[in-house]
Amino acid sequence: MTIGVLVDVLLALSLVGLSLQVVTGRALFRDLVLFILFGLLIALSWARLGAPDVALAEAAIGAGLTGALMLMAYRRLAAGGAADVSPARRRPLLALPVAALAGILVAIIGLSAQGVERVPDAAGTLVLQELSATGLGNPITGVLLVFRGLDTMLEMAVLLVALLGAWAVLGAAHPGRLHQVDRETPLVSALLTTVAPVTLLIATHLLLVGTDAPGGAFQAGAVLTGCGVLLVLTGTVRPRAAAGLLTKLLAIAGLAAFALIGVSALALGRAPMTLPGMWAVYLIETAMMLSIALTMTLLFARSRALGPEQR
Amino acid sequence: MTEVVHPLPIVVVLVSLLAGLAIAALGERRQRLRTVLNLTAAVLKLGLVLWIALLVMDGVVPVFRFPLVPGFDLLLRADSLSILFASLSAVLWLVTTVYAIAYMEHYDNRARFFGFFSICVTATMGIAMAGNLLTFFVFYELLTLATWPLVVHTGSRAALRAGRTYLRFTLGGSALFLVGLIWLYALAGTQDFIAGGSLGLLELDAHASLRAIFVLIAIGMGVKAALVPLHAWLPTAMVAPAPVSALLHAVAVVKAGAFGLVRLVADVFGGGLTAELGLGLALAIAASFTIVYGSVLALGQSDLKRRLAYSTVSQVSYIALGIAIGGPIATVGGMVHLVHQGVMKITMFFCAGTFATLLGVTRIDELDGLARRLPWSAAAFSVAALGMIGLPPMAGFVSKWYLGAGAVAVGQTWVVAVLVASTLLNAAYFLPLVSRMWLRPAPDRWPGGSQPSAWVTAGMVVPALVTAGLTIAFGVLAGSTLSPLDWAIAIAREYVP
Amino acid sequence: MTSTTVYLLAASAVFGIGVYGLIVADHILRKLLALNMMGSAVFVFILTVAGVTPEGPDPLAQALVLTGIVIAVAATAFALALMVRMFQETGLTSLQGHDGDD
Amino acid sequence: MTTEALTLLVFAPLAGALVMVVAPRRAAAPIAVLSLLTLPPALVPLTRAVRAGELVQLPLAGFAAPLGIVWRVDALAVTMLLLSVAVVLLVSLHALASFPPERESGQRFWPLWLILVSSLHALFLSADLFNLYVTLELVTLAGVALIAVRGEPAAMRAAMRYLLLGLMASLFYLLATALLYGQTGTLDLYLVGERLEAGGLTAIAVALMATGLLLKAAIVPLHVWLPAAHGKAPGPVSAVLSALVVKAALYILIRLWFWGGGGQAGEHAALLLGVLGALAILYASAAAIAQRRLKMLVAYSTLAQLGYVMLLFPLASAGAYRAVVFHVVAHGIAKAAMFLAAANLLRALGSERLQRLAGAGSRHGLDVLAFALAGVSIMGLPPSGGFVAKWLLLAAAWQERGWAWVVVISVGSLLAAVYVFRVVSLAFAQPLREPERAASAGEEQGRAQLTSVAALLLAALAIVLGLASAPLIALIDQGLPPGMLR
Amino acid sequence: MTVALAVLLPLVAAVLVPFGGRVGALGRRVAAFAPLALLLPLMSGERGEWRWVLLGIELAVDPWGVPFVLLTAIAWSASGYFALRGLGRGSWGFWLGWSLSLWGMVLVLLAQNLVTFYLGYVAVSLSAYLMITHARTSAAWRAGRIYLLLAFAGEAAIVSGVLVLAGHYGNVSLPLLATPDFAAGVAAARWPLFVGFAVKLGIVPLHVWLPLAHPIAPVPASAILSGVIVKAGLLGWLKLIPPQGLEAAASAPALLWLGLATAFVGVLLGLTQGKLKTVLAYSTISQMGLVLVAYAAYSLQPGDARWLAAIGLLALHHGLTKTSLFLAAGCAPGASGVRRLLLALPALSLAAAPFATGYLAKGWLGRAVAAGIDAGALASISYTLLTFTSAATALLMWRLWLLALRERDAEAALHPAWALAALAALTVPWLYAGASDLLIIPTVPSVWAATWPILVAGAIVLLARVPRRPGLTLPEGDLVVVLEKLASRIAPPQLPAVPSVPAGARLLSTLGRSLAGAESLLRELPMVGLLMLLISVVVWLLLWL
Repeated sequence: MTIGVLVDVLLALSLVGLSLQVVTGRALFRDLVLFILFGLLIALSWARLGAPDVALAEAAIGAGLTGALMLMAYRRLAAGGAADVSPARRRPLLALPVAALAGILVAIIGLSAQGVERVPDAAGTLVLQELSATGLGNPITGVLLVFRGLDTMLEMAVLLVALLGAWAVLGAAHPGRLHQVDRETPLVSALLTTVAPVTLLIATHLLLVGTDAPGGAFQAGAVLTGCGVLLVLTGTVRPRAAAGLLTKLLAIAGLAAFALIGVSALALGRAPMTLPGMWAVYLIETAMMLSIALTMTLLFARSRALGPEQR
Repeated sequence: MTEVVHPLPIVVVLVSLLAGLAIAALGERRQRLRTVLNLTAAVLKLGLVLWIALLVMDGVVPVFRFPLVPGFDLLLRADSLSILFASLSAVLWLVTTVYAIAYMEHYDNRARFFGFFSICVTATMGIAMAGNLLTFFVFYELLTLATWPLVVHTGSRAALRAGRTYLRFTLGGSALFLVGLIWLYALAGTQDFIAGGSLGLLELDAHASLRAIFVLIAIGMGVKAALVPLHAWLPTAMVAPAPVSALLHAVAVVKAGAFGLVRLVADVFGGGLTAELGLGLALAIAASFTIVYGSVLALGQSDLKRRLAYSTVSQVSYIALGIAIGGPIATVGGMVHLVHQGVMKITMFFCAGTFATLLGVTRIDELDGLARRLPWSAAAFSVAALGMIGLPPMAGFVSKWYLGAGAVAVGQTWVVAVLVASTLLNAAYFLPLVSRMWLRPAPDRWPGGSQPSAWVTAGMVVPALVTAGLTIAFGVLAGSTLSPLDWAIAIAREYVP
Repeated sequence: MTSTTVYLLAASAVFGIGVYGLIVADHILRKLLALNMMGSAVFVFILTVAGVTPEGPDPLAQALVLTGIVIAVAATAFALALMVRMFQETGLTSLQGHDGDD
Repeated sequence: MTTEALTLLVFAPLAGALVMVVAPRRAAAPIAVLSLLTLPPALVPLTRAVRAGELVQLPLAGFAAPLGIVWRVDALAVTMLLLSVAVVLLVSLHALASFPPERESGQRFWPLWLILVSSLHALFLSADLFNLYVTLELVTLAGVALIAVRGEPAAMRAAMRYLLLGLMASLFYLLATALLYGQTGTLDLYLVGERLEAGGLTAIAVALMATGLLLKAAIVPLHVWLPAAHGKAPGPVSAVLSALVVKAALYILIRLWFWGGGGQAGEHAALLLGVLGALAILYASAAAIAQRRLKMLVAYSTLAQLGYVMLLFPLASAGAYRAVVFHVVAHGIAKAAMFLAAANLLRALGSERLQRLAGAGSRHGLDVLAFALAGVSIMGLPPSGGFVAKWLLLAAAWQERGWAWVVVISVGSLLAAVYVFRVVSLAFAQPLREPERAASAGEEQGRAQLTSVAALLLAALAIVLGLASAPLIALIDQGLPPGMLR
Repeated sequence: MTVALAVLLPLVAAVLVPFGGRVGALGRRVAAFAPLALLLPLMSGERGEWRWVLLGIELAVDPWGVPFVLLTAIAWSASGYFALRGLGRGSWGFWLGWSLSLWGMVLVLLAQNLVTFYLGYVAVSLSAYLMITHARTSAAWRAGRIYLLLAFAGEAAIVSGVLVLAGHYGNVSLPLLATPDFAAGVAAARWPLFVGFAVKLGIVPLHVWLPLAHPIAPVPASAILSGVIVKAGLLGWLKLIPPQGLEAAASAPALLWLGLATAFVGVLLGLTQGKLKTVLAYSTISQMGLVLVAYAAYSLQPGDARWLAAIGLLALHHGLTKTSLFLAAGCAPGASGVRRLLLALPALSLAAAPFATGYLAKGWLGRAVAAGIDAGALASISYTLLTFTSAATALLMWRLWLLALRERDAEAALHPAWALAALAALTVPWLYAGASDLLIIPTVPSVWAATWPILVAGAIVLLARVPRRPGLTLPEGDLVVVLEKLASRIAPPQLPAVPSVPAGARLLSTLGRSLAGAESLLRELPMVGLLMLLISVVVWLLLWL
């Protein structure tokens, strides 16, 4: 057993331990924090497994963004005075059989998955073989945009549905009643002035390298979302009641660009979802990044639109 | 007999369907147009049926075929047996429509009522012309669905309860019917109706299965034909308006069941196979039991319509009895009773409805002296009652004659005892009514009723007189060409050469 | 025992724990936490089960996981929005009890 | 032609949704109508090709199976698409009135609605396990959002429950996908079917996937979420959820089982699925009878009707396949009609308590008629699509000597009669009081009539399906699963 | 044409009588004298055949049927003439019954096939009810009920027999039934038909309706009921179960004893009665016993047309005589000497006094029985007993006489119809006998044989001093009263039974009600399902085994 494996084992054990804590814990806020920790450890595992793209995405989205959304929701509940009204009740009659069954399931899955042997001509191998034809250096981006573009496009649709759905259930309540960090606090203003441009830069970088190296629209979008979240939290931008045309356009940009280009292939006599060239990759990636960022920020802010503070 | 592809069968079916839809769509207020439409459709249908009858008399069997489910066509085929039932329905429908227009004068939701009324005749026509069991089943179910709204028309608690009971029985029966149908299909494939039975030709060596199939389908039919103990819905359904009762009892529902039994025995299994499987005797016993049981129960009813209902239970089984006994003569008896029971029973229900509407008379002990107020209706009722008892020269006698003689001819003499018992019981529960109406003094005040216009009164009395006239005519003129009897004999010749 | 196996087993375990949490937990937020952990476990599982190519983990699997993560966050975001609105309307953060169907 | 047709089926509604998000309100209605009206023409070349015996395949972006995603259209897919387009068009007619696109409610509703349609079509076209996952998620999310679109508390609770369970089911499915990919190295369903070998791994994969799908399809006892979700959703949404969305999960299950090698799980599993179906039929029918709210009753009826589909697994014959697919279509149409009618009655009466229905027959005749006609099909009475389906299923069960199934089917349709007639007879009952609401304005009245017409059209279609079943059955027969002989 | 006229005239009358005014009056006249139209086919000898009516109608006068036709034509028209007085517009029910029963009687008389006969028979039976209940009193209702009950009991037996015959031969031509080829079917139908017709004839113990119905009906109706309509039963025997072959001969003794018993029982019961018409009714029962004796004797030599003619003669004699006696009962027979004479002569004739028509008819009866005794088929004592029936009849006539003397209401006018009927009773049988070679030339032994029973009766009257009032009075209808009491004990009438249902039927209705209780249980949902399944399973099982 090498050191690496030992680290892996420790990591795995912590994952299991954390998840147990989260599930069985009593204090919701603490468990939320533990969940974010869990996300970070997962990201670490990704890195250990040699999947930097995923690690990046997990850190930014799985742990960061999800965690932020959860915390925000928790605060909203707490503001309504109901955060911890229902600590996990002990219901052994339910819990014990569920636990037993889940355990059995885990055992079956774990044991049978041991037997999996990699198929030599698996689709993943084919991806590597066919990658050169696409002009992309990063096989993952190749899969996401070229080989299985439809998945990605529909994923953008999922995002749009989440946004539209959230708008639909937004209700008549005033969009923003957040407890806001005081912008005049020195630290905050410093943060704002430095972090915002930096994140923008990182996002652009991630987007651009994504074609050849770890990174891409998702990660870039997540980073950009972080910036947006910050702006919202500091009140630099404020939620608005009605979405303007720009907001809407940005929200659909990723999906629209992908769909438009995907369909336009028909005009060229190609199969739909065929990308006409690298420009299309960049265009789609950019549009997706913007859409993701805007969508997630809006979801975070629970609002239809964002804009500078109005006097 | 040559089969010719012809649109007439489907046209006949569609005429009333379209009329029904149009009537329902017209809405409540267009009363005059509705009446015109009703009568036009009824007359048109009668004309079309006569047209088909003429074709059939020329030896042409019009056929309309349309694929329904794989292996089974929606087959409409107007053979002579179809014509027997179809012409009965068409004639009685016209009469009932006239009656119903008058009777329903003060009811709500008439557009709905007449809409379903017409759809009902659609189903009946489809049943008459069905060329195979599946087609039969389709229209059989349509009939259930179309009659249910009529039964619950008033929407009262009792009506709804009756509707529920009706559905329990009919849908339960049809479930078994369907299973039998499927089984038959699995066993023998597609089976179109053939005179003399299609199954007999196959020489299947599956007697147990065939028996089971017969029983299943016969239960399905037996529910509508009100074979005891599947009859309990019928008396409950009496809460419906009188034209509906007339319809249920005389033309559509019970008759459809009885007609189905005829088809099942004569056209699917065939008399020979039915007898060979021992099913004829079983059915005959069931029918006989029903005949006696229904009559005994009728005797215990003090409500006029309920008494009539139990009488129907008893009378309709004559048809099943005739077909179950087998042999040429009894078959004629069964088939001709299809028509005869129709005209007789519809007369009685018309009259019962008239009594209730005009005088508020619904109970038997309220009938005293009624003939003084409504002599024509009372006369019609009496004629029908005497016919029911089977007294010559009414139509009922002819049926009884053929049934009894047919049973004796094939050695089933015990059937005569059943017929005699039924005759006695019929007399016991009908004659007192006749006697009360004519011979007892009238009360000072009638229980209720309304004083509608002369037209409405005429619309209720004349149809009963017409059918009463038919009751006499079908008996008196039984020996003449084109009488129902003559037609039934012609049919029986096809089946039992 | 390779690290793949370790993560595979861990993923299975977390999946099971997630299922347990999702079913047993009362608070919707906690259910969502469990759900997200289940998701993470499945993603790890995808990668470990798919095996490795000479150039690292199966790229197709990685792409799938990326897609999955975005879908998960989108669904979570919507679920949270729904939860908050529901809380505002009903004051409830749990799905226990009747739906008001008599 | 087929390529364009396929593209249109998915992208037209999607484009409609996107344009509608950004377009001005007054343009919303034309956009919706336009994007939906492109769908029927798209089905023509597909149907024609499939009827000609062709397997329409479209490798997206030009990459064939193991590498890329392939849209594959056989007779089953075309059947589902036909059902989908028919239901969607008529339900949309209802939605045009109940969610006027130019109003706020319509603005929320229509983009989600169109995306739901698009994703359903993508689902029916797809033959890729992961792509199916994505479409399934999309369908679920859009469905949940639509359930909650009016913001009614009860609807939101139902939506929440549906969402949580749906997500869990998706994860089960995804876990199984991972196992299958690991074992076969491909995500293409057909290739998986070819490469899959029997064994523990396959077993657990199929089990997980089936369980996930069963939950999404709300098969008893995994059904708890459905009644409330379908019962509380707005009318058009309930209609499409019951008619199409749950069917989508079953569609995947059938694909997996008979095309994707899932059938290797063996007879016992198939039997279990069948038993669950039987349980669904009996239990849910009984539950439907016990309901006191109209839409809940209809929702339970959906549960019961879904049970029939499950009988395909133990019977596993060409006859059963034909029957079940036909049933899916027949039930889809009838149930959509029923939900629309129920929604109309609910709106008109102001309450969905069954007791309030008394006398509705005379005042809301069209809706009651639509409900009753749809009920005829649900009960499996002729002449209706439901009858043909029941007939085929009974015949198939009989042929396979599945007597128990015969009994279940028969009893199920009797129970269906009980709950359908419970409603219809109440509608015929004498009204308790006259709670006549104030006559609504002309425009509202027009809308109400449009909703009734939509319900009635669907109900009529459910009946017509019984009379014109032959072409559809021929189409279904064209694409029997491999190994099933006609 | 003549046949059609005879058949249709009563129907025309039936249509006319319910109307008021002149139409009704015309109808009543037609109804009263329509029977005379029967004489037309008798003279023309025409056959009427209408195949298209019912199952085929065939009409003709049988070669042996002449006395029956004569009887009907004369007795019925005389009664009709009588009825025209007193029964006007208000009694259209009576007239309807009158016309229809006449119509039926004509059909019965002329029937040449099964359906025709049955049609006529039913018409007679049913429409007689209208005449019986004409009085609308509770006694009339009771009589009507019991009449209907027994009529339908008879009808049940008859329809069974008719259907059996029909099953064998279809709507058979009746004369054929007397031929050997048809013996099998006749044998099969024999007993039900015998019993059925016996009800009409009032053979003991099926006689109970007669003493109730005949007295309660209006006088002319009683006259035809007793004089003519009961003969329909006899016609039934002769037409539908003509005696032929060994089987008939074998049963002849039993029938003979039954006939004698009826003859004596009728008289004995009659002696206990206190009303004129009731006594006459019992007399009819007694006389019908003699008819049965004749039938039994004829059964021994079925081929011998003489005995058949003798039966006809007996019927003719009794019918005319009884008609005149009943008409007498409507005319205060004790009011004047002429009336008493008009009463006494037919009464004596009935007791077979010498030179009277009874002497003629019973002489032939005696010869028939004697022939049977000679052939060794009958016990010799039967002849003696037969002779004693005359004595018994004479006793009964004495009783009648005593009762008649009380009827002195001079207000009741002497109706010419009575006189005519009496005249016919005293002459027509002689004329017929002369025409058909059946004359009995009175000889001293035969006159003595006819006289001594009357003397015996006289002796009994004198010696036993039969009081004016009988020592024992029995209610009218004897047995039926006992039965009614029995029935009412089993099913108490105070129960809310369906009104006007005969006592016996009350039992059935009680049964019906208890079954209705089971019905409501049957309607319940689980029961429905259970039953259907149970039936399927049980039948299925049964068929498997």
